[in-house]
Amino acid sequence: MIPLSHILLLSVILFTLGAAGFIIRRNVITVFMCIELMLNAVNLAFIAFARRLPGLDGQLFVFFVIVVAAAEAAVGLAIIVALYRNRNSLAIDDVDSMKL
Amino acid sequence: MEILFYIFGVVAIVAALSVVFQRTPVYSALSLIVVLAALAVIYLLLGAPFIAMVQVIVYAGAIMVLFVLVIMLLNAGHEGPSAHRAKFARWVGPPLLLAFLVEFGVIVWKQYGLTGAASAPALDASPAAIGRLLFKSYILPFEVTSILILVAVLGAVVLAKKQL
Amino acid sequence: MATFSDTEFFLIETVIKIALIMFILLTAIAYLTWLERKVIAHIQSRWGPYLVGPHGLLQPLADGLKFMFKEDIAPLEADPVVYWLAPFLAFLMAFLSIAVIPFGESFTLAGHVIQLQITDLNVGLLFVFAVTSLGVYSVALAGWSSNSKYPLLGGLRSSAQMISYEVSLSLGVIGVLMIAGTLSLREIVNQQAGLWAHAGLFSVLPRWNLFLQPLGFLIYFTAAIAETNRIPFDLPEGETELVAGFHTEYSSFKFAIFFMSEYANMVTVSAIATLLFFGGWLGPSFGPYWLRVILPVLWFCLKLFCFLFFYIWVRGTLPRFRYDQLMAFGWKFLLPLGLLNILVTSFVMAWLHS
Amino acid sequence: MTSVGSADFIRILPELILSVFALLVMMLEPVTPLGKKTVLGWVAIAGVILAGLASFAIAYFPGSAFSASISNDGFSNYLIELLLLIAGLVLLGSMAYLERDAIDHGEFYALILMATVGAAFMVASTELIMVFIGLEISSISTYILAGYKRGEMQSNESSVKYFLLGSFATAFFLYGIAFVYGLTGTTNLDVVRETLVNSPQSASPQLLWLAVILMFVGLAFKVSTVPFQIWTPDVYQGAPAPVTAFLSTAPKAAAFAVLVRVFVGSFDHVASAGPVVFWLLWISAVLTMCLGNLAALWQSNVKRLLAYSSIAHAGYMLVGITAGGAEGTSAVLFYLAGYALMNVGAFILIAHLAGSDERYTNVQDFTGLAADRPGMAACLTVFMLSLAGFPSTVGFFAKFYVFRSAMHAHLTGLTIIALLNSVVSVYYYLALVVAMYMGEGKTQVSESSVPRALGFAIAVSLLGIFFLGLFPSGLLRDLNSLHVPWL
Repeated sequence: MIPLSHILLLSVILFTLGAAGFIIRRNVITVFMCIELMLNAVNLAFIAFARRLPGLDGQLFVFFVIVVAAAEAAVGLAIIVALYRNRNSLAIDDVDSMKL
Repeated sequence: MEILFYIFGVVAIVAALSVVFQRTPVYSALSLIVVLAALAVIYLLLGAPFIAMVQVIVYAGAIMVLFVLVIMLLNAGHEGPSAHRAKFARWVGPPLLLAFLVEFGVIVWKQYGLTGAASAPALDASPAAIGRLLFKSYILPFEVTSILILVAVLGAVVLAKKQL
Repeated sequence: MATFSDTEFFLIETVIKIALIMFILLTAIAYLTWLERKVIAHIQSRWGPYLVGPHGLLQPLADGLKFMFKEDIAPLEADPVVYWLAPFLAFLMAFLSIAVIPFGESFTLAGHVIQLQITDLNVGLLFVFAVTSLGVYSVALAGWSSNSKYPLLGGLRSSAQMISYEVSLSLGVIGVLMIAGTLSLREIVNQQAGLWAHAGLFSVLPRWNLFLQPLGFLIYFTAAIAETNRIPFDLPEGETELVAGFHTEYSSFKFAIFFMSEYANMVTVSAIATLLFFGGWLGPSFGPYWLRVILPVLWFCLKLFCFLFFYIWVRGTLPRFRYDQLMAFGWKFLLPLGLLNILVTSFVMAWLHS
Repeated sequence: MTSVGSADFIRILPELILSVFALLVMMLEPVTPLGKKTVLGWVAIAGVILAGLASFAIAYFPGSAFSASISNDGFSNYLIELLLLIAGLVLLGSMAYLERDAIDHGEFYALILMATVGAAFMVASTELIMVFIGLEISSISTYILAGYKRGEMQSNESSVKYFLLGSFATAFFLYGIAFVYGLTGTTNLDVVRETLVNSPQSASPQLLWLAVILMFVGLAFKVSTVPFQIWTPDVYQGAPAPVTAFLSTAPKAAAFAVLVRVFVGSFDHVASAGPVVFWLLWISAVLTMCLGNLAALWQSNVKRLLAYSSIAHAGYMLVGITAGGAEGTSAVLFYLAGYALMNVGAFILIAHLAGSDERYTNVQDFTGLAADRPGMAACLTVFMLSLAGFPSTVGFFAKFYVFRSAMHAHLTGLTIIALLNSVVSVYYYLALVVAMYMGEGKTQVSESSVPRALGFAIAVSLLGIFFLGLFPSGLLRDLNSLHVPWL
């Protein structure tokens, strides 16, 4: 059988990569995709734990997370489209009309 | 079967690296789809066939399509070098995250060890079993997500439509 | 005769099955193009292919050779990786879903039970949907990577159409799933065995789901035509507006791959329709053992053929929709109808159970 | 356990009524003639009032619902009423604003209602997955609301920033939930507490700490504590002012409720997690108060100033949560009510004063307002004084109770830091007042008379501020006697 720690490590690596991407990427869409990567890491953790614990609850949580991710994607991409209409750019550095 | 986990785990990590380090958004999106597919296979191996399919149908087949469509629509091209001064977070963030990763890894390792198998008595994870649980114990979250989806639909229309 | 262990046997069996099915499918697709040209020609009072071989029977071969040896032209500005990837993705997705489609009952050979199906998943139908939903990428990416105006528009249109109709497609089959209570295709077919009992005059009819879910079938098949981008829903390729849609910039072998995947998709959705609504391979079965193995496969192929013929017939008869009409039809008519079907089905089922 | 009965539905009646009215508003939108869209606002307010009545009624049916995922107790009831108050005031304050700036009405009201539904589910649920879904409903609605002026650059930017950082935070929160689930096998907060208290060996302490920290990071983004406050100023400044009034209070109140339920309710009782929770809260309380107040000193934009002030207030509330226990909890709940009244009042008044398309939001635009419009200047002054914590306003007692609870919990150092901070904060609140009364020259802000609905909302918040400022003991007594199992 696959050790739980290996699955969790995979999950943590994906989560960290997503978080790192969130910080270093500059394109809004890529940044958003990094968030999706993080959510997937969470899902993997849920599935891994669901394997170890009695009951299917962990699998159901993944189901809910996927639904939420879909809702978030719809709204997020709409926001990004509106951003592009206003500025003709997707670079996150350009989102700076308000400064200290 | 275990070997499949490691193969697809490596695929997922490589593809995730590619999501983060590709400079063209379409390549990032394609890499993310690879991650999703690899995870779907891993879910299958971990005894979650229904979730694996939902992952492919909803995540890879609908959400990521939306991403790809938006990228195509906005013609998001190559990401240039940062025009602004190097942001503080960009220098501090990755080392912090690396520390987090190592810390987390060590703790997980300590807790579950090298060999602590991720197995419980084989569960009936068929769609029927999931459905039963969903409509009995989790009926409220299930119903409430419909409000969430309604909000999302409303929001997409409000924000993206040129004229209401 | 050497004896094999179970694992070895399983491996060999699977490889042989895959090879055989691929071969048959590719041939079938080749001849489907011939059939299409012939039928359309006859509908339009023409001869169709006639010169290469008797009744043009060797025409598909000639076409294949032509595609193989034609010069492969790629646009200069095309994205190199994705431009290559798209057709192969289309091909992969089109042929992957065949893996879970059962086409006959099982038989025993040298003490091993052999199922006429590459693999039997308990979420078989979901697998088909999963793979079909990934098919959108090939279209979207082909359109984008060509870096040209018409393919991009065609790709956008086509992917929007495909994801829109996917919803109705799945809504159409949910009625059947509610009745069957399983997602395994083999199981669903087995539940349709026999004739209707206590149905008076209708007792001669087989117990196909079609009679329980006529609306579901109509929704499914309408959506399936749109999903495979066929007339009257072939807007993505509307020649008059978009040249040839997403594959305008593709030529020679890569074009052939797109072409083949389209036909493979037709076969897949027809096969699903057969399995879910028309009792799959079930039919009169008699005679010696080998005949009882062969006959179901024959019934299955026959039913499949009827669907494919219907596809071609529709193409020869109906005009093309306008794009906004197509989207309105999908979202404002087919989708509510699908929901209504589910609602009615669930009410009837609840009533019968109580 | 698993079957759903009418009692289950009664216990979520306020949320149900709000959802129905949100749908009603959306359905009435297309049939309402163009000039009469404010009617929809009144429909929404009717929904809020009905939901309020329902929440008073369900106080008589305490207990859990839907497989123990919803708890209808004094805590959730109070917070739902508070959320409804916020929603009502914001709705009243936004009708004239939408009319003036020619913004679409229907969806706006529906989104406010849905955001309130989400927040209400957050405060009422004891199941982390339900908390998560409520959080997402309220967050996604507010992302949309922040970018509601879709053609306007600042509104759009506000929405982009809020969305990206909000989703980022949600991922952390969710990862925390995953680990809590992995360690305890459940996501029900009560069961989590029992499992961890009864068998502390079942979970490795380090992994538990990580879970706690991850969940804290997620919630800290929502309540904007340092260092997770970076989005706050931009988002508050860019969003339409009535929306800012809403998102600086309602989601914050809900997130604080979850913080209390999770950290005071569940993890504080766990021996191995208690100290981690304590120091997390302690450090972020100090950082948040200091940074919020210091940064506010340099602000010239009123919305931005109030954004930093709201960060500082989050810091004060964290002091109460750090103190913990029944006293800390009731102090925080009291604070939330006061904070909501003054912040909503201030933002909707500023929304009015700022003129069409919010042209005048700088402090110097308000110079000499007292001479021109003495009534409005007086109202704004009261809000500022209350935010600063002057006696006889609710701000004073809010701070007083929180600091008192901290003293009782022997957090002398924290209390002193908090006191120093509130002294500093007086400076920037008074700067605005000084500008209004003593500034030379004519005011830029030249808005016509106050619309009736807005006037009513402001009157309600002023009344609340003075009532709670003069007679705080009644509410506090009620809050002290909340019957919650985990206190």
